[in-house]
Amino acid sequence: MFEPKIVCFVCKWCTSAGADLAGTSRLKYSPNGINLRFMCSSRVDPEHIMWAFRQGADGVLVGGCHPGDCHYQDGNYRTQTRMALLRRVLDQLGIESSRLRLEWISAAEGKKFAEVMDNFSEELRKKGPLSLASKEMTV
Amino acid sequence: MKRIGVFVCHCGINIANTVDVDRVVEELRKDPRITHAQSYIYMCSDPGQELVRDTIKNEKLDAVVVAACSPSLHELTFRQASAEAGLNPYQCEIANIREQCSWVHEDRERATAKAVKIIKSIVAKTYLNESLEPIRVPINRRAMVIGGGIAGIQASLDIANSGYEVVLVEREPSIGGHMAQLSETFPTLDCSQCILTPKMVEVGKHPRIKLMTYSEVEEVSGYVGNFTVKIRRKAPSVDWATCTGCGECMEKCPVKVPSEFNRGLDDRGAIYVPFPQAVPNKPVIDRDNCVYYRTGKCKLCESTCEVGSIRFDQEDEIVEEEVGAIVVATGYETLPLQRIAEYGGGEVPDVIDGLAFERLLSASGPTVGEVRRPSDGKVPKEVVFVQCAGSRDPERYQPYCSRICCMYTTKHAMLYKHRVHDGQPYIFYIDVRTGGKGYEEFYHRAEEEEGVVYLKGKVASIFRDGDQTVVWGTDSLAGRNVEIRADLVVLATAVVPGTGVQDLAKKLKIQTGENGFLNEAHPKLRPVESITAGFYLAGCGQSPRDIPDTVAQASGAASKVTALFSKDEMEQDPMIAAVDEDVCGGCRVCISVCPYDAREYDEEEEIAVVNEALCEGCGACVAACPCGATQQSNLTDRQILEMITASLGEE
Amino acid sequence: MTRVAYYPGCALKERSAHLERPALGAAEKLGFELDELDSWTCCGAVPPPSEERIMNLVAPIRILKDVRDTGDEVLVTICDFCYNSLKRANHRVSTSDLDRKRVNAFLRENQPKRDYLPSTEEDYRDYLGEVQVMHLLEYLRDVVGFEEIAQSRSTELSGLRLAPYYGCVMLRPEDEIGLDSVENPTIIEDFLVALGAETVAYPYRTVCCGSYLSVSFPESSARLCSNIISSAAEKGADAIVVSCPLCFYNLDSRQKMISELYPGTKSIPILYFTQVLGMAMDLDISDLGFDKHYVDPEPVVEKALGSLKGGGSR
Amino acid sequence: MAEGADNETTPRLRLDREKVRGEFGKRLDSLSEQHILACYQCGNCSSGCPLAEEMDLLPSTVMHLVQLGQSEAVLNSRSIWVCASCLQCTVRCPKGIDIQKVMDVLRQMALAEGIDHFGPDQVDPRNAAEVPQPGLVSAYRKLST
Ligand SMILES: Cc1cc2nc3c(=O)[nH]c(=O)nc-3n(C[C@H](O)[C@H](O)[C@H](O)COP(=O)(O)OP(=O)(O)OC[C@H]3O[C@@H](n4cnc5c(N)ncnc54)[C@H](O)[C@@H]3O)c2cc1C
Ligand SMILES: Cc1cc2nc3c(=O)[nH]c(=O)nc-3n(C[C@H](O)[C@H](O)[C@H](O)COP(=O)(O)OP(=O)(O)OC[C@H]3O[C@@H](n4cnc5c(N)ncnc54)[C@H](O)[C@@H]3O)c2cc1C
Ligand code: SF4
Ligand code: SF4
Ligand code: SF4
Ligand code: SF4
Ligand code: SF4
Ligand code: SF4
Ligand code: SF4
Ligand code: SF4
Repeated sequence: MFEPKIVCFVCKWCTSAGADLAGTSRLKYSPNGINLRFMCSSRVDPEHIMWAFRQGADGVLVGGCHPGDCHYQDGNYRTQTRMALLRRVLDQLGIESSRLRLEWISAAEGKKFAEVMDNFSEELRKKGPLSLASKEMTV
Repeated sequence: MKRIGVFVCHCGINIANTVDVDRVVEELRKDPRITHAQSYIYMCSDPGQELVRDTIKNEKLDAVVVAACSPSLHELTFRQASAEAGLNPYQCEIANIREQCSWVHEDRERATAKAVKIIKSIVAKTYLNESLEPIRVPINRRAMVIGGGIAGIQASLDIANSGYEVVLVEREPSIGGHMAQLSETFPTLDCSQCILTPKMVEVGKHPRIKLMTYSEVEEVSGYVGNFTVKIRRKAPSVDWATCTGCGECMEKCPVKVPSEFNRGLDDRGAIYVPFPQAVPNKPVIDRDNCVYYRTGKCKLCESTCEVGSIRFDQEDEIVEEEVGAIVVATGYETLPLQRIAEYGGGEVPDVIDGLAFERLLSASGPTVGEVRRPSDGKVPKEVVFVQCAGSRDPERYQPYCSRICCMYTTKHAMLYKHRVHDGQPYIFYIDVRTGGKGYEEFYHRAEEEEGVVYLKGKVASIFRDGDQTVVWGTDSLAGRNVEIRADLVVLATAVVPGTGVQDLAKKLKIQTGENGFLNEAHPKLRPVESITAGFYLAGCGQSPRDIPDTVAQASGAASKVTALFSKDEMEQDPMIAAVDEDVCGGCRVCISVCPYDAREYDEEEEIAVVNEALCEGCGACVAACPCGATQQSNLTDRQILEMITASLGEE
Repeated sequence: MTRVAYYPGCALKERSAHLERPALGAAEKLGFELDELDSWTCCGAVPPPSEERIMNLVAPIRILKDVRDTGDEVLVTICDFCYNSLKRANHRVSTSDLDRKRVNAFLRENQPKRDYLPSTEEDYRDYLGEVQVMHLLEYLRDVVGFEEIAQSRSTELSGLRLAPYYGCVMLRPEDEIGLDSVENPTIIEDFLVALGAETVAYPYRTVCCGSYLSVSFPESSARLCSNIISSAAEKGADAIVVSCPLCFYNLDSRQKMISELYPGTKSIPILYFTQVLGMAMDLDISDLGFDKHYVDPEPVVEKALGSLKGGGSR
Repeated sequence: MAEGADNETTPRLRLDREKVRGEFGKRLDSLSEQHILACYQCGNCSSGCPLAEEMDLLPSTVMHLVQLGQSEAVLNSRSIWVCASCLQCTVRCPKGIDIQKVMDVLRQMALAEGIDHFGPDQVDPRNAAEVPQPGLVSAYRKLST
């Protein structure tokens, strides 16, 4: 069966801590994603996401703190705007924008992290691999 | 070539049961960038750390990756171990294969593959890591306190008594804040002035406290440890250096304006001290109301003053103070009666607010402590108190609970009973909140011993009828609407942030919440710090609270300040933004995104620069920079791209 | 044989004789005698407060003073109502100076002529609350001891599932009665277990049966009793065990009305604790007064004793 | 009480100090030896009262109205007669108020004012012949003058 590859950009304070909680709670979820831990989701540059798709990612998750909870005040709002813009570009490039997910997952939401990973993996499984044609376009 | 060693932890069975650790090591050994790879049963144990140290030395490693549990657990452990072996600690990184791999997966095959990818992505990053030094910032061990209520007074005294200098900036002519207005304080009913005045005097005389009343903060620049604050010292029109505080001038002044301190229950002159126990006890001229300033004639005060201290031509002064930490203790105001139309909108003379009632109860107040109503000076026999006036009403007024009014209303009813034995107090309430030591007992006393009538329900309207003030409310416990023809009505108006706090917060670059109160860094774990380093919070400026809580928080803020001052310099994480001068085009996008104002524009070089002391390392500017001129130390774009590639593994 | 002063109260002499008779018999088997006072009056039964404050104390205190004057230190009573009024009056006299003075002043002036008591005014000694008022259950627990009872019983009541019912006045108010915890009493349970029976837990054991509302609002009492009975029955009780004549009446005789008003309610026998004791002590079944029941206790008695030994209910 | 006449109205209660701290409360306090003002309306008395379902005013409401000096309302209530004196409220009141005793005093006051009267004549004679004496004695003492 096709197993999608997912790159997860997670902030240190919320989403990565949430993923840690999923671990200490021994929740089980699909091992399709690899977490890359940044200080803040606002460090994520659209360039990084494009690169991930080009390098073979079938999906990208950006995880940050809930609005208002950003450790750096309003970093996540910036992320939100950037992601919205990027989605439009993705669609133009023929990459379904649903392959990019933005989720607010707090340090207390281990369960949510697991659910998101399962749910996103399943969705991408259904979608199938990101086609090469579109990968070419992003180059 | 950089020599990297990778240590894979079994964590007993915690990792090894799901991740085939031996296979992981085997895979890693195939990677040409990895010099050394091995596993060990418990990396964090003493022998585990010893292994890291020995290997660093024996294998001459330049960097280390420990694949183990979450970095939040042992990053520090292994960075220290690396440092002990002579490695720069920032050359040590953690790959999380426990919380984010072995514990959350069951398929051994896939978990093992994932662990390899996780480790390789960290190796990719580490390969490009630079050796960094923590940023050291010197600390100016001198504090500023803004606001001279009980919060500011307590914080100033605590800091000054710890041996540091304090600049206390108060907007009004005297310190004291609202506590100076209170009569007796719950739940012990000690006289507010009696416990406050000695502290005010102590502030006034303290050799390490520089008191600046009638002053406001104009501008703040700098960062934690090194602030420069510009303060406007408003002209009191009196030379305080020579003024003896004799008060003759005030006697002579022909002007009568309602006294703010006494909540308009009596008058003061244009030259005045707010209250007799003021510190400093020196008058100011209220230029808006002074006859001389308005018409050019009068100067009665000047001719009265024997020492010649009146200075009509005195001008505001701007002074600069250098401090390392700032405590914000700006306190509160109460919702104006005018805002509450259904309760008379401030038009019904015998409807007053809680602070006015405090003045009526106060022995030093306009009625010398006798309860007399404003309209005709009669002693009121039926007094209605209305709690939650403008609080807990998200639709029309303030959404939050003001937290102190339940208790002070109970106190008011009780003190009223002490003054007017045959009078009857009624309290309309939604809940009676008594969450403090001795508070519930205080409430019971009011009900049981003082015979206060408690009516659960809101008051619908208040209006005047003859010389009475009619209150229409409900008694939800009886299931009946009620009417009381009162002689006096006291509203427990909502506690709101002090005026001008928003402006001040902007100047300080600290945050306010949706209700305008100052925001703490974390409501539970960092309640006395602002999110911005170097700013501390105390008192009602943060949220409504009573005196015990205010004082406790002020002492908490003071101890945070003294903790900061216990060091000569601060160490800060060096993973911050840096600009490549050659690449920067000077577009200033970074300046607009930085939440900490750490980005400045260098006019001369026409590039943007980073203030290392202010940068918190969020990376927002790095992602925003259109030409890649800004990079984050040890998390550069190149590192990130390498990490992405490594995390995706080979096809 | 140990002897202890005993106050029966009006109910036990007539309508509730089957509460008293087994008690007297069982006491004898347990080696003590319930020695009825030579002369006694009504205990006053939950009188309302009056302006003079002490009128409601006069009857019980006169009784207690007589007990003291005859040289007794303990007074046992069986009926919960008598127990409540005697014990509360005693508590009041021991704790309130004013009430003590007043009631003694009154009694001094209105001393009844009793040939067996000294009658001159000079001989009047203030009653200070010296007598200890004990419920028979309390006496069995604290003086005789439930263990002793367990050893002396002749019949094992094993297999019998009994629901203790405390009602209201046996335990309340706690600070004045102090017989057992008002929220979680165990004295009847412990007593029944000592007799070898099983007890049934159900939530209504301390909820009032309606007491004297039986007189003024019988339907109210019926409603309350239907709750109690249904709850006990649902938990599989063979019978409910009571110690108060009014409880007995409301729970037993009211079952007629209950079955009319609440047709679903199961019928369940009501037993006095003394009857259960009597069975365990092998008293003659005809002395247990099972004929005074509205709901026939035969099935329980049979379950307890195997077969009906002699006599039996109607 | 909504079933009453269609045009029955409940006017605003007029509260004043004569009413709320007048003779009624004082007399009640003194007769019952309770301090009614200690009640803080927790409702514990009501929640445990086995007769609450049959009362027009919950025991705690009776206490509240007494605190407000509303003698008419309580003395004319059904609740004071329905109370079985079971003492459940009394043992549970967190403020140590003997509510049962207050009920007793209210009954006495009502009887004294001739408000409600329950006499031996109202007892079903068959009932009277069977009810144990303490029941009869209590009923007569509490419910009649
Ligand atoms: C009617 C009433 C009765 C109360 N009774 C009691 C009681 O009995 N017991 C009790 O514990 N609590 C009581 N409280 C609460 C008590 O008043 C507060 O807890 C306490 O005063 C808070 O002190 P503070 O220093 O935080 O604020 P404040 O007293 O408001 O002091 C703030 C100070 O900061 C100054 N300031 C504001 N903005 C600036 C600026 N921009 N620059 C410089 N200075 C500035 C103000 O002029 C003021 O002097 C009562 C409150 C009210 C309203
Ligand atoms: C059910 C419940 C829910 C709560 N929910 C919240 C919530 O949602 N939000 C919130 O802000 N607060 C909540 N709280 C309150 C919160 O638990 C407390 O505010 C907080 O835990 C108090 O911390 P503490 O350190 O003062 O006391 P504790 O947590 O009790 O710590 C005291 C420590 O001292 C140790 N100790 C005691 N005596 C000695 C001794 N003689 N020698 C050595 N050690 C000793 C104890 O073992 C203990 O470890 C909740 C409380 C409860 C009961
Ligand atoms: S380093 Fe972490 S994973 Fe390894 S043994 Fe210690 S706790 Fe477990
Ligand atoms: S200004 Fe002059 S008159 Fe006024 S208080 Fe000062 S010394 Fe006295
Ligand atoms: S000059 Fe102004 S302050 Fe001085 S006395 Fe006249 S009005 Fe008052
Ligand atoms: S403290 Fe009491 S009176 Fe004040 S807002 Fe809160 S509930 Fe209302
Ligand atoms: S990394 Fe964040 S805090 Fe630092 S300069 Fe950039 S935006 Fe400001
Ligand atoms: S965003 Fe980049 S290019 Fe623009 S000023 Fe900042 S560092 Fe320079
Ligand atoms: S004594 Fe009366 S009011 Fe109290 S619980 Fe019993 S029935 Fe209810
Ligand atoms: S239990 Fe006591 S305090 Fe509570 S409502 Fe009843 S009388 Fe009042």
